[in-house]
Amino acid sequence: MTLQYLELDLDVFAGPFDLLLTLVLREEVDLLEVDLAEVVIAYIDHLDASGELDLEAATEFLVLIAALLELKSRLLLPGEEIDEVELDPGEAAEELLARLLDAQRYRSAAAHLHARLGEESGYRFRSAPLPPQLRRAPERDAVAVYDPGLLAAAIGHLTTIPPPVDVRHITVATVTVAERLRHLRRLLAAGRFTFAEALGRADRVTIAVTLYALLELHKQGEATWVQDEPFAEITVSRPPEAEPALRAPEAEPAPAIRVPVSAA
Amino acid sequence: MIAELPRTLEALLFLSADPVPVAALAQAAEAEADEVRAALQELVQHYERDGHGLVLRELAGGWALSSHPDAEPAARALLAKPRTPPLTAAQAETLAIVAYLQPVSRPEIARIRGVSAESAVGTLLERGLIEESGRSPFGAALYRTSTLFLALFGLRELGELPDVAGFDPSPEFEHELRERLLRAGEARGGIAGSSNGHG
Amino acid sequence: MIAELPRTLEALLFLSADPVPVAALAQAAEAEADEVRAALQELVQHYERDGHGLVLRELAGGWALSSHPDAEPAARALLAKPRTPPLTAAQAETLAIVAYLQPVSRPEIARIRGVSAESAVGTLLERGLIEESGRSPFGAALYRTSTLFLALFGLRELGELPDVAGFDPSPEFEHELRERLLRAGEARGGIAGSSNGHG
Repeated sequence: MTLQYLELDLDVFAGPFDLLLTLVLREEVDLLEVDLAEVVIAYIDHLDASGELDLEAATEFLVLIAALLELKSRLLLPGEEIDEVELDPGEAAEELLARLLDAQRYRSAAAHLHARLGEESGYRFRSAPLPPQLRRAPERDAVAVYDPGLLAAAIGHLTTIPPPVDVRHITVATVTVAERLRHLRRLLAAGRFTFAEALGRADRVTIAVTLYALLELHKQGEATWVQDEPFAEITVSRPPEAEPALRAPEAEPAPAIRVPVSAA
Repeated sequence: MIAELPRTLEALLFLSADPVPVAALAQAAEAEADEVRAALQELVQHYERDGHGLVLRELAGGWALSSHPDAEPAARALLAKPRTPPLTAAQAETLAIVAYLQPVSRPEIARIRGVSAESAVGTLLERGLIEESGRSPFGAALYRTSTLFLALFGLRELGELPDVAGFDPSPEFEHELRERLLRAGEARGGIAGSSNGHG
Repeated sequence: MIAELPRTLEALLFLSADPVPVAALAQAAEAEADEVRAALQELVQHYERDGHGLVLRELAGGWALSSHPDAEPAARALLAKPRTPPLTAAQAETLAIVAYLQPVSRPEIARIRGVSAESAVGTLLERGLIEESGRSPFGAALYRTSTLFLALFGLRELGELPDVAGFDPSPEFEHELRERLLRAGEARGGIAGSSNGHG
């Protein structure tokens, strides 16, 4: 069987299911008044009576009843969704008319206020600070409200010569790559060294500049290094051929790095 | 000759930037409210009789001195600005909606005006004509008119605003609007019909 | 009955916070200076004769309306709020400098504090805690503390000012203190300068 043979007998509709669908979609039957539970019960009764389950028809029914439920729930929901419900042209016009009349009412009231403000504009109010004698505590009945210790503390604070400001954190620009290159070459001259030894207790920017300098040495073929595993100690040494050369190393050229910190 | 109480009240109102309620005047001048009211009436009459350049009026829940409108051209020449800049149409409409429907939220104002009320509400707040007055159940700020509004519009209280029903559009206006809407609706229906035909 | 010109002048002076020169009044009211002077005299007499709560006076910068001194107690009751809010750090520093070094000029206060003292000096003057006390050889106004200052700090005389915290009093106390304060101030000013340079 197909759904068109599903006969319904509801409060607001009596007839085949597919006719109900058509009427709902044409808005000739108000979906809000259709008891969808009754439709479902009618369908189940129908299944019971026929004694067989047509899968295709059942699927179609589920899809349709779900669509109807969604449509109905949207109609029932207040708020923004209501705007999406299409009013019939008559209703829409009435709603719009009411709003326009309301707006017109307050436009007239606005004209009245505007005129009223104009009439009143000749009445000016005084706006001046209070005379000085009213701005102070009267001397006659002045009572001690302040602690003289406040003044002593303030003057004590002012007599304190502030310690020289620690500006080390903003003098980092004085660390140059050239300087760090000299430092590393000195260490290299004495043999191998670890990167940690090269740094000592340097600050972050010095560490970074030292690293640039080391990469520069590698690029120039003056140094090579060994690191056994990530984050392990880096041992820096002269490359095996150890020519004091200006040639570029063939293997694994170090990336060219432009050093922004006054390498020049 | 002016009596002591009205003379004191004159000085108090001269010094006060805002309208002062009778109770506050009575307390400051150490007099009864009735005496204060009588003294204020005496001052009002004196100003009128002698033709002073000042006007004493009951405004915004209190009493306030102001300059006489006759002196406005000279005041404008001396002070080089109007007392209150005029309102734009949008500001006046928004103010009217707040005045009559207060407390009212911004979305409600926008719904009635049919356009956003952001800028007008902001300006009216800035000029101190309206002020916040709590929140709606949905969390929107609600607005009401301020005491300054009453003072600048020469009102003793909100009740002095004319009945809003007086601003109802005329039946002719409504009829004409309805006609226009119906014609517009038919035109739209025709377009919808033809586009359906194509679809 | 007051004539038109004095009535207009009354309105103008009512609206003006500061004294208005005769020339400005004449221009605004479209009258001659002599007429304005005569009209002002008429108003002065009217106020006196009728016993108004307002006083019309010629001050340094021109003519000004003010409230009658008789009304001051009532005005205080209505308008004067306790003007003794807690002092800000800038006000306390400025007041301390004036208290310990008086008389002292504004530029000197600024040098000691390392920042401008404009606003703090203004507030302290307005609250009556400090007052002008002549001029320095360079023409700068000098300031000293007032008797109100003593009352509000519960001091009978300046000698009761507490010893400076962390400072060892000596015979040349004041001279040394001034030197010390200026050195510290310059050190602070120097810091401000150098940090500006980096910023």
